[in-house]
Amino acid sequence: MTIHQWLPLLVIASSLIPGSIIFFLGEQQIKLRTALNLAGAVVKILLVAFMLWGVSINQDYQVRYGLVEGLDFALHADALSLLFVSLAAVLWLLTTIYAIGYLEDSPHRRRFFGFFSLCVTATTGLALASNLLTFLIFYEMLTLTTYPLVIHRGTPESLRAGRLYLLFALTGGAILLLAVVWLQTLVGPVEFSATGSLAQTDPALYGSLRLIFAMLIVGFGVKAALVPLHVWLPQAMVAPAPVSALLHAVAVVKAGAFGIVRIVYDVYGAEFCRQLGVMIPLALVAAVTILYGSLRAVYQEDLKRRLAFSTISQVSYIVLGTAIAGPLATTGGIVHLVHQGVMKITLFFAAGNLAETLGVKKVDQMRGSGRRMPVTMAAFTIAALGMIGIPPTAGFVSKWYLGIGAAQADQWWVIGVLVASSVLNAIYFLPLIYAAWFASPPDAWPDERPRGWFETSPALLFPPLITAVLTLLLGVLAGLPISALDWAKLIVLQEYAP
Amino acid sequence: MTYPTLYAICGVVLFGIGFYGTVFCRHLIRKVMAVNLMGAGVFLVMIALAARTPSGAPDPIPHAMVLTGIVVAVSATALMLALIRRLHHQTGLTELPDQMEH
Amino acid sequence: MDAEWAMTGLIMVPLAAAIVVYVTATRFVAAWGVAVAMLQTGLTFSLTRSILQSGPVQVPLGGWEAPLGIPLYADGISALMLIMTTLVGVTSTCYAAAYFSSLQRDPRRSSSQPSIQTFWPLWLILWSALNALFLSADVFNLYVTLELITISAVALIGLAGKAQALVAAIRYLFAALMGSLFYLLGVALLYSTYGTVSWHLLAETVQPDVLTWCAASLMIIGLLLKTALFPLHFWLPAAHANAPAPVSGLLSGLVLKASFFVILRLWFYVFHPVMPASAGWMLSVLGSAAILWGSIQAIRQQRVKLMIAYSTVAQVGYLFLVFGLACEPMGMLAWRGAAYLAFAHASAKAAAFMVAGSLMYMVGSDHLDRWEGIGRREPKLIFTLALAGVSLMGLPPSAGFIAKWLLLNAAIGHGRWEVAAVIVLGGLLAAVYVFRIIGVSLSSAVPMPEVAPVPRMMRWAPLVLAMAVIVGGIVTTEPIRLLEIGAPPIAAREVAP
Amino acid sequence: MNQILLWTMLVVPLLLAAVVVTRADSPILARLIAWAAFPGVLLALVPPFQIEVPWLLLDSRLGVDAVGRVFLGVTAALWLAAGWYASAYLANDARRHVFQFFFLLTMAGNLGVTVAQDGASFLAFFTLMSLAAYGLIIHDHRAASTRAGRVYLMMTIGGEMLLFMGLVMAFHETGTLVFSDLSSKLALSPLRDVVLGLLLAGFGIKLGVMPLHGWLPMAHPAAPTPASAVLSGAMIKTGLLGCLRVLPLGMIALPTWSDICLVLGLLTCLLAALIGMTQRNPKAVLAYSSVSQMGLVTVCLGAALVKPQAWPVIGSALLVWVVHHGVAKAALFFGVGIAGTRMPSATARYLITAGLVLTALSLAGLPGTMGFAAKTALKYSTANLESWNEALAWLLPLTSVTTTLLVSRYLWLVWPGRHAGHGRLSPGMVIPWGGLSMTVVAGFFVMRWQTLVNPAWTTLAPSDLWIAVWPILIAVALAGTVILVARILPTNVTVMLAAFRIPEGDLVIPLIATIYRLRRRRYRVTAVQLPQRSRRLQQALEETVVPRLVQWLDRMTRSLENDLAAGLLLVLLAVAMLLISMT
Amino acid sequence: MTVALWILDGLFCGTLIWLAIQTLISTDLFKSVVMFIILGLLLALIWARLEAPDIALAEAAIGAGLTGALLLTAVAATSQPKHSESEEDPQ
Repeated sequence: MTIHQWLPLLVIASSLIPGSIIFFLGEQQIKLRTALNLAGAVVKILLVAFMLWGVSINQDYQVRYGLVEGLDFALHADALSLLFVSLAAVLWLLTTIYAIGYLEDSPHRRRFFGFFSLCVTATTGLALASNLLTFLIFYEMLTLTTYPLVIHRGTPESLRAGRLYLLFALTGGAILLLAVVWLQTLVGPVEFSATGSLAQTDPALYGSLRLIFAMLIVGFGVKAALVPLHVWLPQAMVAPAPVSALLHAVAVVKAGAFGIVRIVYDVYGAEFCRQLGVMIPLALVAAVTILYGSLRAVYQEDLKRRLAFSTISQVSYIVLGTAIAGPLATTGGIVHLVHQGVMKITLFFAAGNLAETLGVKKVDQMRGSGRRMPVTMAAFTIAALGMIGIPPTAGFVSKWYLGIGAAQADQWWVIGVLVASSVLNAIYFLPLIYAAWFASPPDAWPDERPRGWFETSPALLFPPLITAVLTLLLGVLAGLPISALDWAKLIVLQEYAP
Repeated sequence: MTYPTLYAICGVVLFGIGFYGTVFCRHLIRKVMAVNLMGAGVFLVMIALAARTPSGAPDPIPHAMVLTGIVVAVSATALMLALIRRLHHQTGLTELPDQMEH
Repeated sequence: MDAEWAMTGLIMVPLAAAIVVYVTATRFVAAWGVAVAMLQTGLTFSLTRSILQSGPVQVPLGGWEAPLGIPLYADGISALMLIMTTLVGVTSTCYAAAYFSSLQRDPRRSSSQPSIQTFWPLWLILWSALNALFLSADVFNLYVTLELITISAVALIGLAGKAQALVAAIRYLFAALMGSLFYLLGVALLYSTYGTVSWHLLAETVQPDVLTWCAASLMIIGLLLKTALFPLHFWLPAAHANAPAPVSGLLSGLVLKASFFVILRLWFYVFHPVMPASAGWMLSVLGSAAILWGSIQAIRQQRVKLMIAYSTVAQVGYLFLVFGLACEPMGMLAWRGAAYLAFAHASAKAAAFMVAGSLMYMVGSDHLDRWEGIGRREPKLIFTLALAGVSLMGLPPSAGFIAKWLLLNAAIGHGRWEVAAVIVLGGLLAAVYVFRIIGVSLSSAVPMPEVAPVPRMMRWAPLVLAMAVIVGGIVTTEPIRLLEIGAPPIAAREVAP
Repeated sequence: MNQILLWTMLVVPLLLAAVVVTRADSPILARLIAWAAFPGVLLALVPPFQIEVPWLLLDSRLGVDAVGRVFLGVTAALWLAAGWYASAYLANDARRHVFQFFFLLTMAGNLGVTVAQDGASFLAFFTLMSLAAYGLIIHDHRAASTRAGRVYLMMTIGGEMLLFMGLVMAFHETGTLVFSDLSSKLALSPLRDVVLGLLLAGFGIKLGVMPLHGWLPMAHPAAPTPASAVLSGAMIKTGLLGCLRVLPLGMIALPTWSDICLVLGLLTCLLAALIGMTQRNPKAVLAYSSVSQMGLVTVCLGAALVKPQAWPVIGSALLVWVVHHGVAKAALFFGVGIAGTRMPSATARYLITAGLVLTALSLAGLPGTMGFAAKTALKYSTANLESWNEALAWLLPLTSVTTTLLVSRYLWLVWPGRHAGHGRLSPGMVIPWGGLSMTVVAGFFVMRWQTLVNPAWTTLAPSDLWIAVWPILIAVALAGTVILVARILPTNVTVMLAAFRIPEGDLVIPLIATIYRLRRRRYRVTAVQLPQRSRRLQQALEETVVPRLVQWLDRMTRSLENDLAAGLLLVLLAVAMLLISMT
Repeated sequence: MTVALWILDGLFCGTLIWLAIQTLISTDLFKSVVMFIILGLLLALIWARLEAPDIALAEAAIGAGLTGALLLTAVAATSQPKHSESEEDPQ
């Protein structure tokens, strides 16, 4: 095997190995564990960077390993997977740093960090998967590795949330499995190819293919929290903040959305999807999700729940972009994969900081928090504005491409959805920002802890700061050749290549 | 019909009676005997059918099998009885409790 | 080493050791067990390699050819079953050694617990009989080995000595004997018709007539009873749940597989041409029912070992799906799937029972509410349980996933949507009970429980086994290739109605 | 060099804002903030240029063009003046740095808007400006300010969405976001009217055209005086700039849009003036005056849309308006702050009063001031609009009357010495105000040398003079009458009349109230009833369905899992298997 | 000769079945065991009749003898009541 085959495996191993070792370390070997974690994260970023460079000069990274006939475990680094891997790698590092700060002195950190690394492993694998089977494997692995994180606190409500999560995720996985097997019996093993591989199918099978498409969407939709499969997501909020951050920004919801992108573009092919007539229903579901999520978010009193509903809404932007089809909308959808991740992780970091430092968990407790924790709340503000789609944040760029994509595809109603969602986003985010900055703080915070020099511990402070700056840079420098937008355009170029 | 056939049928009937006893008898020792009756039925069938050869000389293989079978049956019976005695020793029961007690 | 030597050794080594251990009543009895385990590993490895290289092996034991002698036969599936036996056997041996030595050292426990001196001979005989069964080339030998397995297994359950265990053992023994006798009656009928007990010869001569059907029905139904296929599973949960810690895994993992293996052999190698597809279909329907019933019952249980035992009822159901699916064009997939699932389930279930045994040893009970928060104290064991659970749920990457994938592929390929649905649903229901245990064990609603110390081996043995299940989901090419060797001809015939 | 100036102009306020956040409080910083808009002034003096900035946002174009230059100049100058003014006005404010932070951000946005040459960067700067201005509006945290801020934010976000939609569609129709291409291609696109509708509505909110003006009379009085000055003087002009950027002006006639503009413009002008007259807060009066003046600007736009060939004239007329209104309105707002202080001497009072009157009358079109040029330009622009000639002939003078009445009301309210002043009159406030007031006159004469401005507008021909003056005289007469009548009328009638007040923000107030009521109601429905319903479902499940299921399973278990049943099933299965085999 | 043999065979079979039934339904457990032992002996006769003298010997020794002895001791052991409620009679 050459280095080109090893690299995808190495990228996966860079989190798998530290994760596995952590399980066997003692609970009190904090330094070693931290070092391992950070080393893994840094190595992963380096490897991904190397791979990015390689892919940009048309180097092909792939590895294949047969399990059973017609059942190959295959990894391949294409542009789309690298986009996702890069996101995962960068955010993993930040979240790890954050988690180290967040979970200081709490029990069961070994378990936490072990599964945390495995969770990222699954995400990475998912991103690099080059066929449906491999994707499925990592998808299920993701379900399993996130469960211990969701129930990390072990309280009755977190256990309940975990149960709900499993109920949905595993059922989704089961439907997915059915669909994948069915598809395989119809057309043979399904590889991801740039323009979809089903276009040549016998028209007699179109009915089945439609049904399979629906099943696949349901399977992925559970994780992507498409309405009505979203129920688990707000409940999963009981998890510690770094988990929510990762869950919402990279790992779980994104996996679902990424899966849908893969299905539409790399399995069915956008053109074929349109031919089957499955795009409009998908777009409708996404639109309903966007509006429903935003609407529900407006009425949430719990900060993290509000953010959760916001996630439901925002992730469907990706689905919407996918479903509209057409180069511009696809660009918007794909780039939102990254942008939403960066923005949402900022929000959760900030929410975590509020909860951890001030004990603030409810929306109405946020009054004046900006004065007590200006950096955190500045990050929160930037990310929230990004969610609304205010230029020049990253959110605007995604929304813009979704908008012009919708126009390109003559789906004018989508623009209405985008606008309505933005307005709703404004309705549920702006009062928070207002309360944080302009309302007067209470006499005493619910649960304030002294944090010394900074407003909170540096490990909690810098990750949101960095992601907030990223949120801005991703928007302001969207035209730069190394930006997420440019990368998304490259992907789309391949997708729609003649 | 030849006489081995009669015995074969008799063996099947014996098997049936044994089966009935195994299922319906409540006392464990009676159940043990019932199982043995089933076994006897099977052996009877085997030997009877072995005797049914056209040459007249009985086939030796079923005999070997039945011999093995009898040994097996006795060891099984011994085990059963040992368990039953132990159960009785511990609980005083001579029947299996009706309710499944997991 | 010669394949013949390996085959003979696999049977004789544990048998001889059993006799030595029993007769000499040595103090270092566990050492004997471990030695046997190591030897078995080598023998299995050598036999497997030989089969992979040169195909199925047939050996007349003692030099006599069939019909008089006792021939041994090993092909791919027997090799896989032997690997399974060795894997579970070796880990169980280590586990048992640690378990019993710990019992002996603990004065509070030793009085009420089974004696080490009876466990080892029984287990070694069981091991020998299992190997012999997987290597048998005639149907009567299968009967004898089945009976040996039954008797030693029941005796092992009886070791626990508690009333519940005794009742379970007696019930199991009656059921198993009844099953054996049904089987034997079938053998008698077959022999009278075809004059042979070698299943190779039977396969060549078998005819579709009433007597054959009677024989087939009797044999298979008898074996169903021993395999505890729904609705004949009534004896299983209590028997498996009440057995001593190292025994439960053996029962669920290996003993059930023995009778299932016999059914596989008979059905695919002997009766396949003469039995109509609908008969196979009946078994599949029962299998589906078993999956649902076993899973639901497992969910309802309050005792972990019972839960795992009922899970076995469900998993056995999966194995029987193959009989309805084993027809062209997807038959080979189903066959491989079932065989591989037998392997996967053996390892996973044994690991699960070992974990349950260890935790029960620590807490003193396997009632779920006593396990609250135990996972915080013993993360490794719960992690092991979760790994085993992954395979039981059929999630990747695990051997269980590969097996279920193959079965599912066959089901969908035949357009058997109801079967596909049951396969998937069964996985979900499995998730419910697996995660019920895990969820409770990770609860922080109670202060961290105090537990008795447990030997390190009782943590590691199940983990190794569980890891093997995971590895079995990754390294699959070799085992699946093994299954090709001497695979039965799956006749080209139509799917059952 | 020009580029460096451009970047300096955009980046310096942002950097300063970043420094202010740390609450650094040094005189140098204060000085720097006051001068932050200076690069903008310089940039307005350089010849037009354009640069491509592909890495910024979505392939941005920045630059200064003929139109943008005027906007930039006025804007930068006003911000400069406001910066100086603010440094004195807020010298004793404890939360000074908060104001400065938003002030700088708003400034960066506002200056950026004038140099943005493509839709995306325009929108980005526009939004930065709009959102940051929220911080200015609610600076003092009075209830009224907060409410004004909320309304402002709602309408800003709404406008933002309209613009977003409009630009998305415009981009789809034209394939470009660069304004120079966009407007010309848009003229030919089939969706032109929809796009223009969205964009005009979006910009109209900023411009404060009725009925989209609601936020303006609420926000301007709420903000601190220097902020109000730039809000009114500079920021609402960005709405106009936006219109100029996207409308296909001078290319084709759009009679429908023209009619809409004319009707709305005239309505806005008259109604706003009328409502403004009822106000008691001088800043509210000024705010309504702004609305009213923007109505006139809209009238100009309407004229340009019906008569493309006249665009050069109308375009320069609009620019004159921009300059005039920006300077005059800012000066008037500053004047509110100055008039409210304690006068050091009678001379100072007279001087200030004179300055206020002059600026106010400039707004009414007093000859010799920029207002006169603007009025004349308006008249020239709207000449020969076939169907509108007659109406405009009496409506335009009427607007002059109402404007004069409105500024009279303003003067009445702020008249120095009528109320006891508070605070010291600081040179930091007087100098910017004085500068702007003088510009009102000086600008008029400067314009005479400007090629951009039609010479006819700045010639003081007697006929023009008369036309400009008579509405003012009528208005003054009216105002005098009103004052007299008010003196004569019995007190209780005056009190009754005085009680009649239109709240700041007129139409918007009941609308907002309705929205809030609806929202509260909806909140009760979703937040309270939904969980209840789901709880009821859960209860039903737990109390009936689950126990029944469990019972059934128990029964099944009992009947299936026992020895007898198993024995019978065994036989049954064997027979079944045999039968199946035989069939 | 043939008829006599048929009668003998019939008698054997009839007795066998009667004994089997008696074993199962007899009210007295001890009597049952005795019936079972007799049945074993009868079986030995039948084995001989079926030309299987080796089996006959084995049956007499093991089937009837050993099993019978085991059963008898088991009956003796289990008929001593351990607890008050453990009444022996199956009926």
